[in-house]
Amino acid sequence: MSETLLQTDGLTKTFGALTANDDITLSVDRGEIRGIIGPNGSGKTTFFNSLTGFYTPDGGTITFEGTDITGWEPHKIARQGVGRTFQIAAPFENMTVRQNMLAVQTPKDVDEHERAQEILEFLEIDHIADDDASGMSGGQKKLLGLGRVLMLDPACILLDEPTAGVNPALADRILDHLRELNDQGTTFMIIEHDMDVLKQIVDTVSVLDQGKHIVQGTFDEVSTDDRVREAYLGSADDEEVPI
Amino acid sequence: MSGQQQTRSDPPVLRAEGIVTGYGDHEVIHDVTIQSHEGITCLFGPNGSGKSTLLKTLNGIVPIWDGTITYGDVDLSNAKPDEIVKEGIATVPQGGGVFGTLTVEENLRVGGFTVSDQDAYARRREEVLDAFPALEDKLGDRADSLSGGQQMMVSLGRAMMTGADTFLLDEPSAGLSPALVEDAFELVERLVDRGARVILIEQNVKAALRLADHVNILVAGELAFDGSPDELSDESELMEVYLGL
Amino acid sequence: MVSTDLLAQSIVNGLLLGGIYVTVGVGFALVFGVLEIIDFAVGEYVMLGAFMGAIVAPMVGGEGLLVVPLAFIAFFLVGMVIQPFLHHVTTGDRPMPLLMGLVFTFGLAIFMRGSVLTIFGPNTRAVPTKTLEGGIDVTGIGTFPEVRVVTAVVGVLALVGFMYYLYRTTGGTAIRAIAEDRDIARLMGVNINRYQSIAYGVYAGLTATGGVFIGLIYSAGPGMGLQYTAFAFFMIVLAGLGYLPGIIVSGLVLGLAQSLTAIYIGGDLVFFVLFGMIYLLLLVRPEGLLGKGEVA
Amino acid sequence: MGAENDLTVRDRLQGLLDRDDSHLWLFGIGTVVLALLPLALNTFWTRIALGVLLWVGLAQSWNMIGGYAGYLDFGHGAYFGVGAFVTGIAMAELELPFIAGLVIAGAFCAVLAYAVGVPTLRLSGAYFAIATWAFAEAMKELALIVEITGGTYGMTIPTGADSSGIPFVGWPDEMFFYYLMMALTLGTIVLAYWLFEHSEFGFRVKAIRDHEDAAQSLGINATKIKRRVYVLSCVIAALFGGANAYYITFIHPNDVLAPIITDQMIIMALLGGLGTIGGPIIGGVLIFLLNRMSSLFLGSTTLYLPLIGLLIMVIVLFAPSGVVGILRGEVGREDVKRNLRELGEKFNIL
Amino acid sequence: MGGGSDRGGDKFKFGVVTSLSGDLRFGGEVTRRGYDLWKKTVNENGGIEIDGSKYEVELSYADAKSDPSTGADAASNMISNESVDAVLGPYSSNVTLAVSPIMEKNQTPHITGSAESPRIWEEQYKHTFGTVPTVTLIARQAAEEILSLDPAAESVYVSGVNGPFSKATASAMRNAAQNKDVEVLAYDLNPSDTDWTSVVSSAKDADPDLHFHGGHIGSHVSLLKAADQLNYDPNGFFCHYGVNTSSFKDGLGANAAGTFGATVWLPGVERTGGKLFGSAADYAEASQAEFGEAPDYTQAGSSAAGIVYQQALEELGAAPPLSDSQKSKLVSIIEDIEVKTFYGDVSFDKEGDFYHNNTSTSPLPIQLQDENEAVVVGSSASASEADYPVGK
Ligand SMILES: Nc1ncnc2c1ncn2[C@@H]1O[C@H](COP(=O)(O)OP(=O)(O)OP(=O)(O)O)[C@@H](O)[C@H]1O
Ligand SMILES: Nc1ncnc2c1ncn2[C@@H]1O[C@H](COP(=O)(O)OP(=O)(O)OP(=O)(O)O)[C@@H](O)[C@H]1O
Ligand SMILES: [Mg+2]
Ligand SMILES: [Mg+2]
Repeated sequence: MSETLLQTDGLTKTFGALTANDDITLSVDRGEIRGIIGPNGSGKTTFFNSLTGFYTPDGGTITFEGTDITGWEPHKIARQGVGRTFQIAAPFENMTVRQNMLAVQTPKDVDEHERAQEILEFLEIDHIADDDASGMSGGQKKLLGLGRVLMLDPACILLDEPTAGVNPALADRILDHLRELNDQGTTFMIIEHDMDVLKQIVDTVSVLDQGKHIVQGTFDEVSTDDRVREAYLGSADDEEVPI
Repeated sequence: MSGQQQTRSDPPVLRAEGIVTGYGDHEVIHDVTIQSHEGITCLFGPNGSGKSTLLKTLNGIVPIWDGTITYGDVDLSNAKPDEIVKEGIATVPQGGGVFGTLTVEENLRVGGFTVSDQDAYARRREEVLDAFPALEDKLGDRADSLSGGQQMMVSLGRAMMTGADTFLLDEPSAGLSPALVEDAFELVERLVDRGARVILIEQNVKAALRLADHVNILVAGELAFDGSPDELSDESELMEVYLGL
Repeated sequence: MVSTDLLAQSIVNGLLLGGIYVTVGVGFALVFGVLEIIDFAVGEYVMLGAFMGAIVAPMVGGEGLLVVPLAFIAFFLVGMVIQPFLHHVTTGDRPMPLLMGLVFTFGLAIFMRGSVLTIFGPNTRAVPTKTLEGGIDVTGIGTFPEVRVVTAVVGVLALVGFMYYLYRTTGGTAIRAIAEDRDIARLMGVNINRYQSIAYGVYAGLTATGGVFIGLIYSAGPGMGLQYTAFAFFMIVLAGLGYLPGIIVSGLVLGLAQSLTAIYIGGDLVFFVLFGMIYLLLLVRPEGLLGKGEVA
Repeated sequence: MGAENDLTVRDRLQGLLDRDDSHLWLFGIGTVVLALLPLALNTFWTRIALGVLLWVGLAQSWNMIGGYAGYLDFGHGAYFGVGAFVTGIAMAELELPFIAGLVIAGAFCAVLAYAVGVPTLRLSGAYFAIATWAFAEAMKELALIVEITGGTYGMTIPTGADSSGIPFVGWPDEMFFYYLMMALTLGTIVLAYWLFEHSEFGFRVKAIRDHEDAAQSLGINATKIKRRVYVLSCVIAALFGGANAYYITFIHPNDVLAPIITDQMIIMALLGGLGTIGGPIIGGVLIFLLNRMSSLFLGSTTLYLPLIGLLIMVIVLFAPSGVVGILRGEVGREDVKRNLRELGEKFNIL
Repeated sequence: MGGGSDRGGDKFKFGVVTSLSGDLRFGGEVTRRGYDLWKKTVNENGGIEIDGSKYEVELSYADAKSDPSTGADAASNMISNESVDAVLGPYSSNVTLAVSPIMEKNQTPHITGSAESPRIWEEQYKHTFGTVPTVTLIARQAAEEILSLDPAAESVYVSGVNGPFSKATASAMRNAAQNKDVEVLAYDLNPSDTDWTSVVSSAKDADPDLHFHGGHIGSHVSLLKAADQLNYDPNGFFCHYGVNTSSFKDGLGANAAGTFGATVWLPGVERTGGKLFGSAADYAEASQAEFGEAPDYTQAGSSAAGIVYQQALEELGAAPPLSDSQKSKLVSIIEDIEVKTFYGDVSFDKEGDFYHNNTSTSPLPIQLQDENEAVVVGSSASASEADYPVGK
């Protein structure tokens, strides 16, 4: 029996008249890779923002490792063990790549410099460690985002479209890294539009539509679900899943 | 005036020859030659290889250090973006780049900025709404309230308003859900059906390859491949290393 | 005992004072919100306008009002010429381009103020008018100073005109598009140099025009600009950044607060109360009085 | 003087600058030079050097919150002024020695800055800038109407052998203040270097500046860190305010709480180079000297004012990365040409 | 330190620290004219006579920018680098209060021809002197005379700027009214750049016979304009300082006429006269010739400060440059000096609240009349008839 790591119960977030997250109940097990999909504007990023404390939910609770973290400030949630990346890469532009890593509030007992070096090597961006972060290409910025969150050493990492705009060859490498980390015990939630990518990596997929959590299941279950095909994949009449 | 309502006839060739450029002292593009072929010319390459930069030399945002850019027999080397638009070359920037605080109607109006003839303007607006009927209801809405796919329609429609016959598209499908990715590519095809030429940057290589009439691969600021999709399929190493295929 | 006459009069005073602030705030809101220029020289355009009034009015028969159109045209042209410099320092590969604009206009302000002081000396000068003298007594309400009434009307008209231009014309739409993304606006064929220059020229012209009126109301002196610079900044945040119509509200609120404080709380407390109020309002309503500003 | 000779000197200097420990060298040499300087200067030049130190320190203190943390504090001068008045009140009303007054001023401003920082740092961008500006103006007005500051008559600070609180130093004169200012300024620079350039704390501060959300998602407590930087930078300004008050002996709200105090700090930091240690130093030296020298030596004309204005504009136009850029030699003939060409293009307005 | 003689020794060198820019630039400009005119006239006469030889006068200027720190540095520069023999003082009391301690430290004499705030004299600086009587005296005495005009005022509204000089002025005006048993309807202080319609509205509501206002010229202009705009029309306005300056007249235009002011000197007054310029009228003529502008009392007081130095140096009898001990001696001489000038008899108090202030020149109430010419009104022998109630 696997252990529940992160759980939301009736999570709701509204912006004026718009309900961006509507009563979302969902749980993720330790060691799982969970895909989150849904049409543009269905509330995926909002969901992540609520989970990580950037939005205060209008209703519902968030539980992480048995602790109720609803309404906590972002840095506390991060220190508790929920890390994330951003849909739009957010490097600290006026610092070097290494300084980006060192800025992270790491757990007390680790040697930050050593750890930063290890991670940069792991992600194969150690050769630009002392260059300015602003000069990196789009894909490298995504890798740096991942590297920074690894410095935190969180139990659970939320990734918002880690491969969007990334060259397929590089995307493959990112996926390899994720799998490796997952083998070492890290739990992931991944927002991703690329079905190819999802198929390769996720254990289960949750689907949001208009703020609601409509379906959950394995990739195959979800990709053949009629509601998903209609709301998301867009070609319910096609035989093939479009890629 | 060129570029005015003569889309049906084959548009002139946009050709960049021996382009060298970069930012500050940092050279990004090293002597690259590409041109707009009939239909869709795809531009692939790793992140940071200079695709967007090359495109921006074509639309005048990034000045070139060396080389020439011609459109038919018009020399456009280091011409200003507004002059280039008037020649009939329109851009859909990376991420769509709609003016979020403007309404859809106003986005179209800015697109038709260079069109002084009221009739031509009205006609073109009709064409855009024909192509994207979904926009009709949204004309008065702020563009940033639209979904990603709708925003892409606005961006394409806005580019069409300029009356261009050559389109430069920078990753129009990025960040879109699979249904919208399809829509986006359909829209691109529709442009071509209208007789336009398109230069298309894409990371969604598989889908883009299905449409491509010609392929360029840019690696580290140099052209690694220039040929038809069929020729590309012979280059398995290129395909694997740079396109992940 | 509060006299109702005095209360009515102080409300009139406050509203008309607000009208003065509106004339200064309108153009500034445009350059800040739309061109994203933090212009420290705003008060100096007021000063230059007032000075132009003082110097030119005697040449046109001692009528300051005749200087108004001249000041607009003259400073429209000045603004057109200054804008390319500002554009240059706020773009390109500079670190913190926006702040470089701030320093540049700070230098510009010192230059303008210092030049006027050096050329014309420190004296205060009147901007004469024969048309707008004294006030109109309205029984039961109070006295309406003619020149202040005209000023307030001009301020509000300018705002309406601006709004019309920005939201109803293609040129105005282009300016708003530039505000969002200069490069993409260029890709739509907009000559951004031209439209930014127009916007800045209109701002400079309008602010200097406001200066002529302020000269008519008070007088012209080389150091008068500073306080208007401060007020222009305060007004646009109270209005809500990027929300033009808010300028009327913030102007009137500031004017009324100033007038009522002076009469009912104490003249020496005016600015303490005013600035304290601005500070607290920002803490409570960071998106401006009407809550319609962009949160930066 | 041969050009070749020049070159080698410059090369050697460049070599020194390029070394990893160059800042240590520079700092060491600088400290020694500064310490010996008053021995070579007359009273007036000592005062000028003292003024330079004061303003370098103030610009550096602004740079902490404005440059490193990215919060444009338009009201920083308030702490300079409040520090001056608290020191003055402690000395004049409570008859405490200067050192005690200075400590009280620091403590008072720490509390004030904390109380102000908590609500104000929730604002950002222009809202923060203008809220702090309004706050500073309110403080000035307050000082003008309450009695304890002397109101609009200002306050004269007691001087005399026993007022400093430091044994062995008699009548406080320029030397005393010079070394006091030197200690404060070097202390500020060392602190700024150590905190912002040499520790994780500094990376976190910059991380918040560059992308506050991302920083928080990485476990950085942005609220706390911003507050610390704000309080620290304000306390430093207050200490300079207190020291300057005792030095100048007469303080008035219109002078020590004037908005121009803040403006100068900002311009110095910006022109020198924001968010660097060297920027405020260079900006402070340059702007202070320019300002003070021109008003003292250009006699009975105010022509220097427009010239200073012009000079600031020209620097911004041609030295994109501030005066630091000029010193680094980024403003060669080619750069100026390119700059002019690009500027020319922006005149294409028809 | 200080007073070194590394400069040419054939001239007396004076440092002038005054505010040519900043808030108090009007007054600074006026003092500059006063000092310049004195220098020019002395030098035209060949200079200051010491033991039969004449030494010309040289002025070295610095702009204090109305800023005490700058003023203090300027003073220090005068002593350390310029090696001046003496200093002519700043305009503005704040700068004076920062400069005076420097003069004490360096034991260099310092006369200000303009600062009027009583604060300066309270500090009892040994080396600082002032030729213009403190405003406490000027404003009070002038106010009392204006209150005596017929028909005698029964009520007065006192307003003023909340600044060191202005507040002292307004408070002196209030004291005058209280002394004369006239009802003070309000004592209304405001920031200098406030909008004066509030004050005018309150005053109009209170309906006083007279309106007194203490401030600098800019605030007078704004106040009187607001009064005009709001149809506020008491029997008269009394504004101090500066109703007979060009800045006031230019600022108000036609509305300037009728305003009362105070002065200690006018071109038309009869003074004992004497040294350098002869009569007040001669001085005015010289000023007109030099600057095309009639002098006011600040300018006259500044020129008089020069004359005091001239007299004191002659008494000292030492050729330039002065040594430290000669400077100290010069201070003692100035302390005891009595000199008759076009400006009036100048001597300095030796004790009390007005220590080192020249309180012997008596104040005069004035009114701007036809063609904006200021005339003395009130009870003095040379007084003209006041236009009172004004415009009625
Ligand atoms: N801060 C906000 N204020 C107001 N509306 C918001 C805000 N953030 C998100 N929204 C709205 O909430 C809805 C959900 O947005 P969200 O960004 O979560 O979608 P998404 O699923 O991540 O879409 P995409 O796949 O395009 O990234 C959208 O309609 C969006 O406009
Ligand atoms: N404005 C700029 N200033 C400085 N360097 C830049 C700028 N824009 C791009 N670069 C650099 O130029 C190189 C090419 O960037 P470009 O954006 O053209 O790449 P790309 O091929 O479009 O990448 P991607 O697929 O990630 O969009 C990169 O190294 C990038 O860091
Ligand atoms: Mg999203
Ligand atoms: Mg790109």
